[in-house]
Amino acid sequence: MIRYVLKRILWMIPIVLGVAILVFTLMTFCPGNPAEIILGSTATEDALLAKTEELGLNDPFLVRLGNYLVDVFIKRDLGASWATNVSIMTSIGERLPRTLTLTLVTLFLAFGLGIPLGIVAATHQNQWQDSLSMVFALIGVAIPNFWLGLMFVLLFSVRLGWLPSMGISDGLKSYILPAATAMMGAFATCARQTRSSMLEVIRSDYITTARSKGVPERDVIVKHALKNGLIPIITMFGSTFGHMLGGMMIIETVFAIPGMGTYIITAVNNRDYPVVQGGTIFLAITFSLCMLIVDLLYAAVDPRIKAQYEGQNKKKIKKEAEA
Amino acid sequence: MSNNQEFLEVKNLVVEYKSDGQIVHAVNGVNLKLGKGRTLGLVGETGAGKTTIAKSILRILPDVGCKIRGGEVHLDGKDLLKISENEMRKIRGNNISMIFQDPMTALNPVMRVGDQIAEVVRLHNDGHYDPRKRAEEMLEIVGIPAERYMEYPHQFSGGMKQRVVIAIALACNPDLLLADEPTTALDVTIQAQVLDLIKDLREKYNTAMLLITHDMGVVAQVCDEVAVIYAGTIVEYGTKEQIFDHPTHPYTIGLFGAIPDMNEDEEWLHPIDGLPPDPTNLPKGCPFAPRCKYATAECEKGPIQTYKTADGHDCACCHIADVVKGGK
Amino acid sequence: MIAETSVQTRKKPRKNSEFLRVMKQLSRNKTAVIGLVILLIEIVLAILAPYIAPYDYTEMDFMNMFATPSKAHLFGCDDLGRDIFSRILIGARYSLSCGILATLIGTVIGMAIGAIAGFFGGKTDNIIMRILDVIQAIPGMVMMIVMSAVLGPGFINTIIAMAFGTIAGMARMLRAQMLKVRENEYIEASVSINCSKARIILDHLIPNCMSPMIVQATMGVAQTITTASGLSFIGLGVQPPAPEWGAMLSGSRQFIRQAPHLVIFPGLAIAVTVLALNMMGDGLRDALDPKLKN
Amino acid sequence: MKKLFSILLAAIVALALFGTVLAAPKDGVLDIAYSIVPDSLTPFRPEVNRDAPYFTQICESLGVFNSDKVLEPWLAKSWNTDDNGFTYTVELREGIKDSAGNPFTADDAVWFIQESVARALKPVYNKIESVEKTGDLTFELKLKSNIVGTFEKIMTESYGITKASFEASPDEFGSSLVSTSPYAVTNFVASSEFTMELREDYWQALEDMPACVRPTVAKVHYVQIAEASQMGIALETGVVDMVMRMPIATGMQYEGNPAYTVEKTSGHQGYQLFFSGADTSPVANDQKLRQAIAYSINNEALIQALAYGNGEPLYDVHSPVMIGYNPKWENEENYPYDLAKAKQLVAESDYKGQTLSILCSGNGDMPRMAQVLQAFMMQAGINVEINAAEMAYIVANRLDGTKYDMFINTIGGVYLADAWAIRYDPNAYSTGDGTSRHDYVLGDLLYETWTPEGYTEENIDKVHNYLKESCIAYGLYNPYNYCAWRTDIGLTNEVYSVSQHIAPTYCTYTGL
Repeated sequence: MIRYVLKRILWMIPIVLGVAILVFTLMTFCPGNPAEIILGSTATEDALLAKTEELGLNDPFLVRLGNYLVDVFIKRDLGASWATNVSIMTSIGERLPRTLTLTLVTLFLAFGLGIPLGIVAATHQNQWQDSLSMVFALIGVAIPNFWLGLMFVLLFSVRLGWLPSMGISDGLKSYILPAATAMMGAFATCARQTRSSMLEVIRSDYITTARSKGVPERDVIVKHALKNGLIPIITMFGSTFGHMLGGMMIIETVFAIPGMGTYIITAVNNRDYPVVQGGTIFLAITFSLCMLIVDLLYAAVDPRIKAQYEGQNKKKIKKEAEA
Repeated sequence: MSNNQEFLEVKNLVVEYKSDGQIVHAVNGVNLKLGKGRTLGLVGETGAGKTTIAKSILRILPDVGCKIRGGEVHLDGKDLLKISENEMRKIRGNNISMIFQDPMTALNPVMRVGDQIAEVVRLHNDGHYDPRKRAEEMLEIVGIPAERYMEYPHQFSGGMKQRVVIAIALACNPDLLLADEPTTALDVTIQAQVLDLIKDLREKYNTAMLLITHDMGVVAQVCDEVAVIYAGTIVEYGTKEQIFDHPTHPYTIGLFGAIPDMNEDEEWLHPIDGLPPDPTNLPKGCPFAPRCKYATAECEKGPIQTYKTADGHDCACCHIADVVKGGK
Repeated sequence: MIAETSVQTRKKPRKNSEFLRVMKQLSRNKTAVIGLVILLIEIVLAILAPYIAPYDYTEMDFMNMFATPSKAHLFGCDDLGRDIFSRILIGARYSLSCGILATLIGTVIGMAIGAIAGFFGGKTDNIIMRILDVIQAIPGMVMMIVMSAVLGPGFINTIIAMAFGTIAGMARMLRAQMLKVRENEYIEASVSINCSKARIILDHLIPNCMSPMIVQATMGVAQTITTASGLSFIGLGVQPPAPEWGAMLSGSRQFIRQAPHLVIFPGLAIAVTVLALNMMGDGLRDALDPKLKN
Repeated sequence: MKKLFSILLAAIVALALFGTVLAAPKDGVLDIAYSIVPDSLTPFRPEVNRDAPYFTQICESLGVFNSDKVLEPWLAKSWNTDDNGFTYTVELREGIKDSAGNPFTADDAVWFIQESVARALKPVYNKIESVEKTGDLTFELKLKSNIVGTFEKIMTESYGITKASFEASPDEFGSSLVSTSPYAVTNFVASSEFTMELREDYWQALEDMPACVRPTVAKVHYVQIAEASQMGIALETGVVDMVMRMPIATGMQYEGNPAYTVEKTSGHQGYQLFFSGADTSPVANDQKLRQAIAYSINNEALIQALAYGNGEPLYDVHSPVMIGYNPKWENEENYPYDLAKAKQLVAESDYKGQTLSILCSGNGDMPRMAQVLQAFMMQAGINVEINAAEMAYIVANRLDGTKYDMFINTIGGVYLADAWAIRYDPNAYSTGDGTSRHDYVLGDLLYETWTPEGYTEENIDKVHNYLKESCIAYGLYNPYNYCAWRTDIGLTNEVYSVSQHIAPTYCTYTGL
């Protein structure tokens, strides 16, 4: 198991390297001279030339790429923002926890509500509970995020005064409304995924076996069916997590949360290459770690997968990682 | 016929379910009787409603669309279809337990095999046994070393899994065992072992058994009585000897014709022509009539009565005389 | 993603009768039919939009700014006094074509990549999969924003950026399907009679992997339409005055309290479309998956 | 299952109930919402966001403009010039110390100016010939030219930062700041919020500060709110006491509501339409076409559509708030809306139905403005397409007149000459994003105004008239600035900034 984890962590290195190269290349193709954007629209020609030189933008592409990769992977230094000179690690250190908190609260709400709803729908297939749950879930997919967000704010902050409307100064409480807004899509997908995966599991023979043993219906669902139905949900959990890490910019903007999303988007607009690259690399690392956790969760849920990991059978593991 | 008092009695069981908006008549007025410690073989083709009968007795038909339309299931005089779900739950696994057709899928893949056995003990015992000890004991009884308690189903072969299923079924010393084609999914060599195991254990604990199978060989090996089922109705019922020596229903005869007989040097087997009727649209009269060479207009008129041909030998056919004359 | 886990393709090579079977299944599914009908109505409206729109979608009327729905203006008027109903009708052309085209392009390219990886296996597969790993490690929205920045604004560029975002997922899915299908005997049979590789991929493998792809693509269109509104929020996406729904929605969000109808109608348009696509996708999945039949 | 579900629901409801009602806390803190909080505290910053309300509290500068547009000494005690504005001698106050205790002397002032010249973030520093220390508290500033406003701008943009503290900072004050200001930034979250507190050890008595920057509030909290509706919500829920630079549509909601005080002031920049000077553009050498476009624009309708009537037409290309603006221009005709005339001019011009492009920012009101302009021009028979681009694209292409025909921008500055210098100086062609044209006639007129004695009404008039006649740029309209605060904070003794809007940290409050 430990060998498997180590192997997976080693695998992250080429992936992160690939991400670094890809983002670096893409940013190079972005129209606009970063020096011009840093200096603003009133810069003189000389200042521009000097700044361009200072940023190393006159070097050939491969030299710049090489330098960057050496900085990141050998010196382990993401550098400082071109726009603010603040160390990117410091900024990420401040911002990533906020985005992570937001993402985790969102996932907690989405899965905490989505899984029970999906189970209710599956156990009452084709009855009113099922239809109602699925209508609810479909609406969740369809409503645009920020519209719902502002509606929540109007209700819970302005009318009821229960929750802060924006910012992060109230601790975890500040994250509830943004998370409730951001979760709708994931919640709906989760409910639907849970339903279909539970429906499949509920029909399987071992559930009948459990029933024939006299296991109470609640235990049949919770102890026998849910654990088996969890695997696709865990898969979804992983991909949603990754999706959200970088996809929170709208929520972050609406709720004035200074997180990774707004950090990266501002940097893209400012052509602040090191920030875009550093931010993306960090998100990629977080994502890869999260995928590793997801794969370990599989193992925790399903002994067959665990056996594969422990078996150290190269082919099998690869297959699993890709499935 | 056993001289014991009837232990299990199924009367007029009717089960239907819905599929794609159509009603499937799976079981249509089945009557069964089983004495304590006896074995009844339920024989028929795939889709004849055998498994549905067993699941109805245990009341574990799938929730969606499946419905027991009528009938009674008496166990020790108690109508299982009338008691509460909670009471029924106490009977499942305890008084009645079931062995499933496919051991590969019958075990929960994410639960330790030992725990799966212990679970049923824990659910039904009154502090009499330590569930874990009992589970280990059961493993040994079915011929699996107790050390394998902590393993998962995927680490077991098919035959071993079926042994685990049997261990689960017998862990609480049930009075009635519903065995749904317990050997179909297994290799021939293993089939015999498993059958022997069931037989031994059953004799040891004096458990009655409803054995569902389409394999006449198995029936010959294990059963006391036999019920032949076709399209959800019992077409012939009798002791093993009666059925094997004097099959009276054309369908039963057809069944025997479809298995090779080692004693006779036959070039061809004799499969039954045609297909079983569409269960959503059963014929008004004898369901076997369309495939039956004895069929007359009378057969299609209406429900066929059951005739007693000998003590304990019933047959639902209006041409018994012709059939018996016609022989095989 | 949903489809990936629940749809199993264990079918014989697809024939016309298979198509008919699916259509029959689909027509039995009430929600799917409703979804399909809504979508068809929207497509017809989009095609006919210039003829049925009561006003020119760029025509401003400063006397009618923020006008609430009335007989003259069914959905009211926007912040520049333009008829929202007409804008939504014309907007259907942009939103639907944007969603459909982006998904289509992404799916075709993704399938090509996935097919190559899945069929050839070995080194090719390994290299392609590692590249996909890298692309997927970058959060989708970040990728799309960077792509939009590279390509610049505009309708076509937005479509390309969004198409790019769907490639990796599609490629991975097709490959996973192909690995499953490749094991089937009829593929071995084709190999044994010396069918060319391209032929095997095109004639046998891809058709048999299609069903989850179709489901995924249907849901993908919905996703793309939602993403487009996200891009507009950030200031990327189609150019004004093109009344793409997402742009309408995010462009008028500052009036959400004073004139909610500016946000509600384009929001509803998106919601209804996404809903219809999802209903259809669910239905398709059920129809294509023999296991999920009741 | 149902149980589990209801427990979860209950937990969520409980969580929601747990929240306290957000009443406006009377905590002595002035909470202000603004659309931007800087991403760094560095004193060396480009012109972007230069007019944000907080910079005069974060750092002290050598001099400061009061609301009468007069430069007052701040860290500088006095200054004088002997050669008509080419060389200045500046004397600093005694005893200036930053919050780390480092003394601020002529060394630091010279260092700051030299550093600014080297960093070239603000074009004004490019006009410095040399700066030299002449004593502990005196230095000499030599300018390359004596263009009006240059010295004033240098004085207001050179901050009280000591070299020692700056060099001690790991990130050039990116995340924390040491300055001479009476306010210390205590909690800074980049692009989100920051708090400033009056410090005990300020180097002089507050009463000795210039009145226009004399702090009155012990603690000020600035919050960045980008979303318009969230600004209003923050004000209503008591998250903030005041919102500065509120979008007009949001600000209007609070007009006439006694719970809120709304202040409307003339915008200090206004919106301008610049025409491309590149020969490939149909508008570059076609005065009639440009004039036709100007006539086709209905300014009143524009104000109605974009500012809901809360704005004023521009009579010059630039804002009336700028020094040098002449109110008499308001009696002149400035291309009033006249569609017939526009059509006639189009007919007389060389326009042959080409599609002209409008470049503008994709943010804020700009895309809406472009759409309205597009509609106006269409009526005059001119085809227009919009390119609402991100900032980076604009910065990259603003110099390249071949990439657009018209460009909507908003130009600031204290002096009219500031705006002119950036936009129309042919010698600074590379930085002229307005027209990208080499107009030496206009250049000569500009240079006339650039001496202290040349900055006369007559010379300014000439430039104004030339710009108007040639129509190489056209002033669209000037929206009002909205600032709203809760009436119960008891704002009295209003102090205004040079841009004529309220300067909240220098006002007095009775209900904070």
